[in-house]
Amino acid sequence: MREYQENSVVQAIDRLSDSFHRLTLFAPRIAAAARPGQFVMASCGTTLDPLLRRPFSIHQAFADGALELLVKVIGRGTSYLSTLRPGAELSLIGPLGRGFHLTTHGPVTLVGGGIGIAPLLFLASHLPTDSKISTCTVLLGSRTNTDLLVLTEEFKQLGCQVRTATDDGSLGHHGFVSELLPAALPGAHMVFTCGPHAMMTTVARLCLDAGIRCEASLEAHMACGLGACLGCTIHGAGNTYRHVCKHGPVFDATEVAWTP
Amino acid sequence: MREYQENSVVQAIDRLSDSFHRLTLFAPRIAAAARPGQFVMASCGTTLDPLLRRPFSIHQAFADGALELLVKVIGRGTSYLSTLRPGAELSLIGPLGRGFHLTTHGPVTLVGGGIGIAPLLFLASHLPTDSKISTCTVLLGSRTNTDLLVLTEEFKQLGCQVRTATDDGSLGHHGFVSELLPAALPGAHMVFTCGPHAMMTTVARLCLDAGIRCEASLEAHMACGLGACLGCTIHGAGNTYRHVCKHGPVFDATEVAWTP
Amino acid sequence: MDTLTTAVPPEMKISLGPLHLANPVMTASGTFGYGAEFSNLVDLQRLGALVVKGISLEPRPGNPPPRVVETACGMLNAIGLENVGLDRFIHQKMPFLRTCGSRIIVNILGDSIDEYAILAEKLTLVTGVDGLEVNISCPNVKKGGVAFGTVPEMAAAVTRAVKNATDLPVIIKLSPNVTDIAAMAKAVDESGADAVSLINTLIGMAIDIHSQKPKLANIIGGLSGPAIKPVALRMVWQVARTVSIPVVGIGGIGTAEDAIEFLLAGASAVQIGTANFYNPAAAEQILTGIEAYLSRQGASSIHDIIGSLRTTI
Amino acid sequence: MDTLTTAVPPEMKISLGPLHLANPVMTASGTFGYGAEFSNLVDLQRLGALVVKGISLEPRPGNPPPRVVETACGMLNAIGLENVGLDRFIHQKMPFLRTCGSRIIVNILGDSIDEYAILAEKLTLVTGVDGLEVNISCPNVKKGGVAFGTVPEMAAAVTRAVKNATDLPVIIKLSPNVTDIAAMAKAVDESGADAVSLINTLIGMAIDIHSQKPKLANIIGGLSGPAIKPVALRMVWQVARTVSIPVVGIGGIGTAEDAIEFLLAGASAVQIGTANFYNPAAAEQILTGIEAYLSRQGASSIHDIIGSLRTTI
Ligand SMILES: Cc1cc2nc3c(=O)[nH]c(=O)nc-3n(C[C@H](O)[C@H](O)[C@H](O)COP(=O)(O)OP(=O)(O)OC[C@H]3O[C@@H](n4cnc5c(N)ncnc54)[C@H](O)[C@@H]3O)c2cc1C
Ligand SMILES: Cc1cc2nc3c(=O)[nH]c(=O)nc-3n(C[C@H](O)[C@H](O)[C@H](O)COP(=O)(O)OP(=O)(O)OC[C@H]3O[C@@H](n4cnc5c(N)ncnc54)[C@H](O)[C@@H]3O)c2cc1C
Ligand SMILES: Cc1cc2nc3c(=O)[nH]c(=O)nc-3n(C[C@H](O)[C@H](O)[C@H](O)COP(=O)(O)O)c2cc1C
Ligand SMILES: Cc1cc2nc3c(=O)[nH]c(=O)nc-3n(C[C@H](O)[C@H](O)[C@H](O)COP(=O)(O)O)c2cc1C
Ligand code: FES
Ligand code: FES
Repeated sequence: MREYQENSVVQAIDRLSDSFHRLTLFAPRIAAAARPGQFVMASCGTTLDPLLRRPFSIHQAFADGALELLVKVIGRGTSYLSTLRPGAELSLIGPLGRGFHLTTHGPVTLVGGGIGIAPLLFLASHLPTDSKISTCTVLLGSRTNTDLLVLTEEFKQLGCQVRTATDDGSLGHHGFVSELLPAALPGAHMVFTCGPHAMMTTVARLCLDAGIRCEASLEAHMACGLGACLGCTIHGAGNTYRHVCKHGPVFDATEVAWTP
Repeated sequence: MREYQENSVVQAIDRLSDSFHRLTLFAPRIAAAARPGQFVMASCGTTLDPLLRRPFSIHQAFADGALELLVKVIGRGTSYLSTLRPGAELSLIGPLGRGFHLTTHGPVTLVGGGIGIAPLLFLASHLPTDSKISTCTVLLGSRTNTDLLVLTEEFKQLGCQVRTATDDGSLGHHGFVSELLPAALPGAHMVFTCGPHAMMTTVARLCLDAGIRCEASLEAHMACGLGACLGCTIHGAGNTYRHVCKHGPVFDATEVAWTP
Repeated sequence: MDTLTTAVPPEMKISLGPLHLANPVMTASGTFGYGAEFSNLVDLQRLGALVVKGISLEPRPGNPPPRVVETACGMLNAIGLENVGLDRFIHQKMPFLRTCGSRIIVNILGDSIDEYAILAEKLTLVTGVDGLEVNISCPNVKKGGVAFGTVPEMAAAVTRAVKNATDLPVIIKLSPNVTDIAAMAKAVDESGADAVSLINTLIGMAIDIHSQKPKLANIIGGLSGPAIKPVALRMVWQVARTVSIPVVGIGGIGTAEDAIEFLLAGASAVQIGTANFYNPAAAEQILTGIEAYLSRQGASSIHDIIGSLRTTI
Repeated sequence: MDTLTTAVPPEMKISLGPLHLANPVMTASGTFGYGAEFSNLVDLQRLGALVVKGISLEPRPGNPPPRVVETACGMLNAIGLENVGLDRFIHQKMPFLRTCGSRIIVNILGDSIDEYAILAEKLTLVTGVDGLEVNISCPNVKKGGVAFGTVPEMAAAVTRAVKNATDLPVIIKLSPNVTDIAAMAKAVDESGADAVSLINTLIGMAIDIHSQKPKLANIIGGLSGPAIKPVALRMVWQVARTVSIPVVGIGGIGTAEDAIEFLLAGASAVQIGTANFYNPAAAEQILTGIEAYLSRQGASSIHDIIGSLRTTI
């Protein structure tokens, strides 16, 4: 496990929808070391304001050194990223944190909500081949259909079965993506989830109740991403604090206190 | 005298030399009100760092709303300006300060050193016509020839007689531009100067000794440019403080304490 | 929230004791000159109040240059309290200020308690002066200011002297360069101040590594701007919990969001300082932004958010 | 200056009393974990010293989240001094630290003078510990810390207790949240400290205007980063003129230029804090940059610039 501070170069930026941009970066050292569920800390500017790096899940990493991030614009740092043009430099630190466990044998279900879909594509393309890709079910939820269209195709190309839900009913199920899970649970050996905390809470509860192992990728505000500042705390099971950047971002659902 | 806070739009940016960039902005309200020797305060970034605006002399202003700045890259703010592309917005406040007096009748001499040449082109193109443009002599000095070539031509096109000096002797006189002044003084009714403080000190002294009226455009670090912060102080004659943004930037040479 | 609520604009009036303002957005002393400097860029009538550059009995030349330097998200100034002095202020600056349509608060400073009292007394007679803000905190002048602002007893003494000398509303402006800001505010409250304003600048320094000299001729100066906002907000919150008089929040406010943070922390009004330099439109934008926020929150009055920070402490 | 000067690298060794460092660039407590966190990104051997996260006698869980928030050119933290406690520090963290090739300074904190003394005594016996830095200033824990760092007599008492308990070099780390930093430093100097380091964080606050709650669960937190550099530099300059012991400058240092400002102001060494977060390469870049500056200045030793600020005061 090695981390790198690498000046990546923007190769492409694609506006997938109003909200989502996909950045393709050339970051060979990080791309080579990256594993699904890990993240990078990106410098979102060239001045001291904003000061801190922002965490982004690794959306894809390729052998040719390309590293992809899926970015949803929500504030100053993400706006800056959405304005980058090919050729621009972007300083990254990564790959960071503990990723998903890829050791499962048997059908898996991926549940992604909104920008939480980002790490799931990298995961879907690295599931162990002996778990048979055809037994990967992906449940994707978002606000509206435009956010999902491109991504749905990409999961399908990996051989996953995709079901969708949208808040406005414009694609698939009209409602929360977690409402699709009960039907997808029977037979699943493991569930991986990333998305809004409330969604993951529902997913985790359904899995725990059904006795199915579940891993969730959590978020917290981070200063360092390296385990040094102790800033990225969440409430862990058993009245403990866990640090998202080091103990996570991927936690076994049993490690998290889902109800504070 | 009105000032405006105007979101100008970059129309063109020309790299005149390694050091000098010319920004052509669309800023119709400021351009219409601008007079030679006045300046603008420009926001050099889109975040809170750098925080303060930077002062720039108005290099040219045209009836079609175009406003030109000549920018020498020396730090973060000016670097930012040099990276602007057509279409970008640049917030300006201006026109500010007290410009040159254009009431002279008779031959004038302009002495510009380095980036101090910036306000002199606007001045040269607005000298009263009854002073006969053919009697405008311009002495230009810079580090090396490349900084001067374009500008020399533009002054010539206005009908000025141009003499040059370079530190490295690559164009015209090998040495300080102020060394060209003694030969140009006889017959001059007025001298206008802008450039490094040491150069202007020499120019002012030569003029004062010869009894020729001289106006100099001074620099000081500024927070507001509006006369409000009282930060842009220089030592004035008679043990006073003067504020560059309000009493200047153009001062009569007799108003300034040239030897603090 | 998203329903078509009534178009009645929220109530923006606030009071600092006997001083009634149309809205809580003021401009801070030393950052807005004597008002005229901004008259082309700002609609002065929209300001809740305009606080003028600090005035002393006699004119002051101020410090030698350089006087200002930029820092990370902030600036240092060592103006040295340059000002035209009381007489020229009254005769040269008040005529414009009387016509500008905003409440006028005169910021005063002195080297002795007597000087503060005389300034207060004389300004009471000047038509158009709506209140006084007493600067006991300026770090730039070697004698005077500093001591008053860092010792509760001395701050109390100035407050009493000024209050005795005037029937104008009196705001005491506190220095942040103290161990216990609440103790300072309490002393001033108990001595009869009508309101407190805070913070003045933090004392800072910058060095030019090429010349190996301080960047300010005065060596040290006052730090202002967004950099100091977290410290200012913390102090305003501490003071608002301590005193019974209204609090005016100052320090790094550049946007409506910033201003609302101070209001939630307990400030009844805010002052915009350094932001006037980098964005003269700031004060007006902040006023508009607060109104929009209140409407979005479904609040009918600015008082609905003053001090309404939700904490368990 | 521009001539081909000798290629002899400048002398970078400095001493903090009995503690000798290969160079003046240290990493600040709480911003560099226990060293291992940065071992892939930083050549730890190049550090003058590595100061570990503050250690208490017993492990501490720290504050509830959220614990960090970004501010203009800075950040607030309310970690609440989470740490593994003395025993786990010795057994789990020291083995790596002993091998990392850098001087190790252990930052300690306690709720009582006794606790400081016990920590000092126990750490004296631990192989590989080169010095102690005593945090008397952390603003995050309700009891303990704060008072020690704001009252000269209490700071003096802690200093004496720690000095009596150890023969390791002792650095006392000062809080900036005081009226008179020089008085604090003087008290600590006179009580036998080998060096002082400053500044710890300024107390600040931030509010989320949408939820109307503080952005930190602890409400207030410590402000660090470039925003505070001017205040830190001013305090270092004041302290260096006051005390006879070496001063370690801390606060907003992110570049070699920043570090050189502190050295010119009188610091014998510097600590890099928040910059490690946004640029892990900072400490190494700063070291290289100081060396280059010395060469450009034609200086043969770091001591040629320490305290060499040119002022007329
Ligand atoms: C492990 C991890 C992986 C993530 N992966 C992705 C991803 O693949 N794509 C994506 O678009 N977003 C992702 N996020 C969220 C992303 O980090 C935030 O959207 C981003 O930091 C917002 O920055 P901003 O400057 O645009 O917003 P602002 O609100 O202006 O940011 C202010 C501060 O809050 C922090 N912050 C705000 N929202 C979040 C958040 N949700 N999580 C953590 N910090 C936050 C910022 O980092 C910054 O320090 C991830 C977060 C974590 C913790
Ligand atoms: C009235 C006036 C007119 C000017 N006209 C021009 C012009 O036409 N073209 C041009 O290229 N430059 C001009 N300058 C100088 C220009 O303002 C500075 O070069 C610029 O501010 C440097 O900013 P920076 O961020 O690149 O440098 P930095 O050194 O990073 O700036 C740091 C701070 O110092 C200030 N500063 C640095 N140098 C100067 C300086 N020489 N004068 C004033 N403030 C300074 C900056 O404004 C900023 O606040 C003028 C200055 C004045 C006062
Ligand atoms: C250039 C300048 C001059 C100032 N002059 C005064 C003054 O005369 N009297 C005073 O009480 N405060 C003065 N201040 C302090 C401001 O009023 C304000 O308290 C401080 O700048 C913090 O607010 P800000 O961060 O919004 O600027 C001055 C500040 C600046 C930047
Ligand atoms: C996240 C964080 C944790 C910190 N923890 C400690 C600590 O445990 N002990 C201590 O003495 N200082 C601690 N500090 C203060 C720093 O060591 C340093 O004094 C301060 O951050 C100012 O320096 P900077 O601006 O370079 O960060 C901490 C700072 C931060 C940002
Ligand atoms: S972000 Fe610093 S410890 Fe996790
Ligand atoms: S720059 Fe503010 S008064 Fe001149």
